[in-house]
Amino acid sequence: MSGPIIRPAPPGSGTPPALALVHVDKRFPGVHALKNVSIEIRPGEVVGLVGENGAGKSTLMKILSGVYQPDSGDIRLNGSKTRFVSASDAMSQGIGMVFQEQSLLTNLTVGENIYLGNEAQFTRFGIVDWRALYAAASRQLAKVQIDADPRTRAEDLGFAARQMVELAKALTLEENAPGHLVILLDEPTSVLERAEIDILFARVRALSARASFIFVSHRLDEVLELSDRIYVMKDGAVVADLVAADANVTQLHHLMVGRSLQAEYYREPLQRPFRDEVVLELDNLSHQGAYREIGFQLHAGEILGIAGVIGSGREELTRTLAGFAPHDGGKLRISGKEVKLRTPAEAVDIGIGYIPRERRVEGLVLFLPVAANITLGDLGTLTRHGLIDTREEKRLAQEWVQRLKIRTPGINTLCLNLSGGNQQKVVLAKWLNARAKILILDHPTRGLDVGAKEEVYELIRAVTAEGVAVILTSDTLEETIGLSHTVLVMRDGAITHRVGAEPGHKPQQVDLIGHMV
Amino acid sequence: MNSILDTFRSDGLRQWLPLATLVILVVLVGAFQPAFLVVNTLLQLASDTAVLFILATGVTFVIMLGGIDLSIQSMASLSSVVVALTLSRFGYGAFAFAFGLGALAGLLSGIAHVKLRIPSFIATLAMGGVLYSAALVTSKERSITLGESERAYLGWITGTVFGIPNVVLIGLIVLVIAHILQSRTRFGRYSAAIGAGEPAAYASGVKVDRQKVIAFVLSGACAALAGIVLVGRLASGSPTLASELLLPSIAAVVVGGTAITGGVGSIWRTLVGALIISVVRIGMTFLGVNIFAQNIVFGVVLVAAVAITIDRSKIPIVK
Amino acid sequence: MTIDASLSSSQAAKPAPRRRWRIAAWAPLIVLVLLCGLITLINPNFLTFGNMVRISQAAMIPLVLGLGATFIILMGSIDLSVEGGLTLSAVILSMLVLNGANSNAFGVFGILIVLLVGAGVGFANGVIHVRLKIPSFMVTLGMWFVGVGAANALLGGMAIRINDPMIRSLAIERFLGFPWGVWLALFCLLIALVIQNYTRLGRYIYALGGGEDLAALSGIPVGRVRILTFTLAGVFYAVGGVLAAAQLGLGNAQIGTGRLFTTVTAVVVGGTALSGGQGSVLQTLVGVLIVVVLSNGMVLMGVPPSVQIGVQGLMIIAAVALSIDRKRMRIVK
Amino acid sequence: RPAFAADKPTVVNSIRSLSNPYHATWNKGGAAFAKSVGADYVTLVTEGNSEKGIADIKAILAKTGGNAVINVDPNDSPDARPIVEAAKAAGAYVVTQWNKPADLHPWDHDPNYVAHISFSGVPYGKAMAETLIKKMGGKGGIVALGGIESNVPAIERKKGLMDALAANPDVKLLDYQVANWSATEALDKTNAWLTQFGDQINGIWAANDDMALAAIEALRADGRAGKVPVTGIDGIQLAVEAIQKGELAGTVAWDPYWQGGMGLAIGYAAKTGGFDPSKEPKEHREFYGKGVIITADNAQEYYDGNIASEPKMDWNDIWGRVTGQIQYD
Ligand SMILES: Nc1ncnc2c1ncn2[C@@H]1O[C@H](COP(=O)(O)OP(=O)(O)OP(=O)(O)O)[C@@H](O)[C@H]1O
Ligand SMILES: Nc1ncnc2c1ncn2[C@@H]1O[C@H](COP(=O)(O)OP(=O)(O)OP(=O)(O)O)[C@@H](O)[C@H]1O
Ligand SMILES: [Mg+2]
Ligand SMILES: [Mg+2]
Repeated sequence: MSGPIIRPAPPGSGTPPALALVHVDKRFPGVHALKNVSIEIRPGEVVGLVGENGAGKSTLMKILSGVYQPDSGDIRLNGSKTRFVSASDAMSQGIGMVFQEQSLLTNLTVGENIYLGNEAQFTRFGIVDWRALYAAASRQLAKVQIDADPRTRAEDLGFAARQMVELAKALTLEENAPGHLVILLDEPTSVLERAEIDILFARVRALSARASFIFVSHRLDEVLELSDRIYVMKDGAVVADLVAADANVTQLHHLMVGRSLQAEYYREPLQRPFRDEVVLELDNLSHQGAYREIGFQLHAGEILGIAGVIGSGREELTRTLAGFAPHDGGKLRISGKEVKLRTPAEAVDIGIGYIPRERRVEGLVLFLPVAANITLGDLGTLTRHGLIDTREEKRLAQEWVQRLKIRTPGINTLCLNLSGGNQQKVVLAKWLNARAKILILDHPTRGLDVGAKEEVYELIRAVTAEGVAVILTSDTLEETIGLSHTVLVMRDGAITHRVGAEPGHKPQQVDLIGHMV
Repeated sequence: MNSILDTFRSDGLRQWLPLATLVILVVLVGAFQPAFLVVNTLLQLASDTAVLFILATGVTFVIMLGGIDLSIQSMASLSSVVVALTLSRFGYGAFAFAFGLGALAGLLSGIAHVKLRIPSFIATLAMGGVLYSAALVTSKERSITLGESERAYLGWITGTVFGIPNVVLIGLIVLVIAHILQSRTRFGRYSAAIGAGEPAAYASGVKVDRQKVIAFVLSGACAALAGIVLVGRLASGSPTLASELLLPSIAAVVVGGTAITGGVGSIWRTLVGALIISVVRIGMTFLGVNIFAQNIVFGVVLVAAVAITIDRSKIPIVK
Repeated sequence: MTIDASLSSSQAAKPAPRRRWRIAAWAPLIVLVLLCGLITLINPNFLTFGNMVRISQAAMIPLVLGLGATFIILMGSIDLSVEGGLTLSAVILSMLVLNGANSNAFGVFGILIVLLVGAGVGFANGVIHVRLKIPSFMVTLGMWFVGVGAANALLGGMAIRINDPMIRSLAIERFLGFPWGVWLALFCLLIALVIQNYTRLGRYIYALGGGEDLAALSGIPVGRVRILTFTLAGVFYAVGGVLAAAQLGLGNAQIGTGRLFTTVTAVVVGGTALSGGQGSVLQTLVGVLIVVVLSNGMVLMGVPPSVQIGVQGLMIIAAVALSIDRKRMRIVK
Repeated sequence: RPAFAADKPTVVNSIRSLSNPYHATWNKGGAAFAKSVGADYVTLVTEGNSEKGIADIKAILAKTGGNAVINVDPNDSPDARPIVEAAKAAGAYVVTQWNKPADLHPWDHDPNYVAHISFSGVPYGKAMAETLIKKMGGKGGIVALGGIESNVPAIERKKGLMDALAANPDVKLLDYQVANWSATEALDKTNAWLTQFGDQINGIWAANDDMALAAIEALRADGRAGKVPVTGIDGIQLAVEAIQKGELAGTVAWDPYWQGGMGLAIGYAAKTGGFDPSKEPKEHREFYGKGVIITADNAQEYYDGNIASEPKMDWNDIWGRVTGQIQYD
């Protein structure tokens, strides 16, 4: 099934597209990722690309940037057929990419990362002039308005800052490649806050004289805001090509998912009052240099959203509750019992599940199959007489794959080969399967398509209805407010505001922002 | 052994490549030297592989987790010395004693590795040194020959059942236990998870340290068992009895197609790897390969074997 | 859908630059100094100039080998062909320069040829590893057998005495009190430092160790870097072979025995992670000195032979435990 | 008919490796003998790995159907028993050298276990120590380099050294270190000694030639080669040359050429009916061979007769170098 193909106005002039795919096909074992896809990007154009998780967006981008080669079909650069044998080949032809998953090398410095593979311009007689390189790197950082020392190691940077560095890295193309550029942005905004998003958008617009962009995002409003034209993908095929000015979110959503957006996106009618039972209680909880004197109660069935900017201490607080960094002051009580969580294992043992932001590092064992990942948090109950009941494991895994609509060739597929959104569903399945009593959700819908988000929201509602308590930190305030019973705002390590968010009495975003900065 | 078949089916043809490599090698040698394909010769080959396989099995547990155990050869030698010294006093208890000692040594290396956060390469290299010294001191630097009465205790190693040498059966028992441990227990699953992605395993609540220590304990115990089997085969103990078995053991693991970086692998692959090593070695003797060329041929064939056996779809980055 | 009026924060992207002085980075050096102090307490002869010279002599070969191995390990690979490359080089050298078995006398050209041989061995490692996608562990293990086997076949088991005065002078003649071989090793260290810190190859080696898939996305010619690095390491092993032949005054097929583990141990003791991406050749220098001083100290402190290896093991554990940077290494394998 | 039923037995030498001159020469002797009788000749190497050594021998037994004569220098003494048992089971004849358990005797495995040949390390270790002490003028300090600690020859040679020292109270053993027969380790140990003892070192005793030659190189780097006397054992070519140059005081030649050939010759004679092992006296079944002490006095002569030219051996003179039955204590 597919939506109507809506044709935009025909191209205005005879200039060939800057970059085009013509009848491109790509298969992976068990997956037909791209089916006869044709798209074109005209000079100076910003093209949005939307589609469900696994629709093939990243695959398409990787073909355009030389990471993958198409099985059949052509790539046309400025009207003439070309081939990209590798990423560096594509780069030398003026095509740069910001990858969906972070691709900075954490053991190198920021400057080294920015010019990785492009040191030649600073090299004389084989010797790299690091001063010149770092000076140039500083200029690149200034473009994205990051004032970090380029000699900082990438691992010492925060998540969002790293994303901006990646952007800076892609923007070096401006100086490094002659002629017209095409810059591919695969979900660059998913970890960014509005301020950085504005910087990014401004940069994109400023460059449009020299460059075309493809912009992938699951935040449809952003796509509408930035793009000139939008392609919609579904199941590996392009199903629509729209002029952004004429399109709206509802329409995009319908094209992607094949049904209309729920009026009640966050399922607010399903929000039930939480119970009286306190499952988690923080009493003056502190961690030096991160947060201090945090106190709140979390009840069974409650969703507690924590809002705050980076550096507000909410990251560290969630890490403490997940067992990564024990608190050093105050008290933490779980089901009335005082505890100190020294390792994630201790947290898991008392029923805490954690969905981390760095999905590919801490969320999933990429090189294990889907089934093994789903059961990893709760192998104990699958074990009979010391042996894992593999039949039961298989059944459970299949059940979760169905319930969460995880798109995978099978439960024995390595998680590595799943699309980002489907990977996130596997992580969620893991904790649902482990019947965690408290779920710590750190950006749980990051990278999920709108449809998948709905499903996740519904799932979160369902588990809270059964008494699971949730602590939520999220990409957007909207999501935080929409889902939560209670919202806490943190700033500089302390709670600055707390507000109830019962259906019908949801707080306004602006009110919260005032307490955040 | 239902799950062995499962393993085969799930990944299709590729899973069979190691075994196919082995079979081809055997047939190749047999084609030139029919005496090689005689049942007795093959049984002999299996017996001669037992010690290598047991050592390699132990180290497979550690390699799966992404570590390495370099102390196995010293442990096996020490175990042989301990058995030889205590057999007359403890009888069968001597075997249990040595076995326990192996587990203990593994426990110590494991603890040194996880608690002091010393790379396993160093921790076990050092432990190997300590064990070697211990073997030298306790044996007074000599090999200890077992007397007639002590040799009576070795029947369970040296005998045969229905014509099958007991060492082969011991190897099979180790295979079955190790296979179950690895494919059907939490320990096995956690090992694979840790080897394939330690931070994610850690965040999922896996007690990483504990699994690592268990792997070293198993490795030490297997090494001790290998030493015990050596005592049976040589009717003696000596501080250098298992010399030069370390690298072949690790090579057996890798030749089977287990990733030296961890996460991907299995015990049956190690079995196939150990057999490939034996077949190549003994095959060269059978074929009368020039003695000066043997090392070269050995090196080349091992590399070629790995080229076939490793599963690159699971090890996309070959380091 | 409302436009997400999300939060803004100016610190959001601003990392706290962390450039504080890390004591942990100096720990191996401190351990080395402590070790020297301990040995001196037990035997004051340790600190004599003569012993410093001898330690430098004992360290020169492990250092040169360690330099090559460091690059490989930084890349996340392993190289077991150290002994193969070294032995083959030493043996070929002994057959090319003035010697007791044939009438060759290629002198300095002999050394150049041997460096080429080393490069060839490394290149073969690299090409097989990269093109056939075989783990470096196995390729280099095979090359170890091949190298030693070839050396053996060349010599037929005999040893060849080296009479070339220039080669011998590496071990015997001195400059500023230290044998020329030590200076050669230091020169190699200098070259390695330049490669590590000031060339693209050096940076790419770190990049590969940090994440090869990501490095490839940045357009680094991953295969070429690997091959080049293995070739480079092969040259270092050949230099090690020249020094070993000079030191023993002969070439035979056993000249490399036992050097692999010393080399890798020294690299790891220096703090370079076997998983790649972390470490440096300077750390390897410290690691080599720790290992060499330890074994020299064993003799000087009169530790009985049969427990030496055990005591040495325990001291290495202590040294590494004291010097490991626990913050940095979340995962230790 | 299967290939192994050749009429002449295959003759097999099993040795540690071919990468050292001692065993390489052994191998040449074996090849010379095989040629003299026109038998197939096979060399096996253990590479220091007992399991490999035994497995290889079993493979040859299987391949030849037992029609083989094996002359083996077992990697470690325990290896001898399974080798002998396997040979007996297959009907092959075996001669062992150097290493075997003290309670394993040829006469308990008649007729297949033909003989065991060894060289008493004690008198020769002692002789070398005495040569050294004489060269030092009867007094001073010495250091000693030993072989792998559990090896029988290493133990015996060390005992010889100790005996000599007991008889020479003016000579002090400054230190004894194990260098595992390895030149590299010997070089490092000697270097450390030069620091520790400096001029107190008046002589160096080494349990084999490789280590002795390495010690000389350490001395050379210190500018003292030729000034401090050194002795080795084994009689390899480079050692004999070093004696001729005056850098080595002495060595003992076991004549590995003889060992490699004669071990086979004895087994071959038994296998082909030349004699019945079970009828031979014990001193022909477990005997010490004869070593040749080489010093500056006879180095040239030895060099000309054994190294410059292929040695001439009478392979029929099988008991020619018997110097008495081996004694175990
Ligand atoms: N390397 C691979 N091997 C096998 N299958 C793959 C591989 N990469 C992607 N796929 C499959 O191809 C399909 C398209 O994946 P792709 O990553 O392009 O989706 P996407 O549109 O980017 O999704 P998301 O929004 O979740 O990022 C998915 O079904 C995915 O499982
Ligand atoms: N963020 C992290 N990611 C990965 N590993 C980590 C992280 N933080 C710490 N580690 C290390 O990983 C290892 C995990 O071991 P863990 O503490 O879970 O086992 P354990 O619970 O101590 O086992 P046991 O109960 O037997 O002591 C530890 O060595 C720990 O230091
Ligand atoms: Mg994607
Ligand atoms: Mg713990």
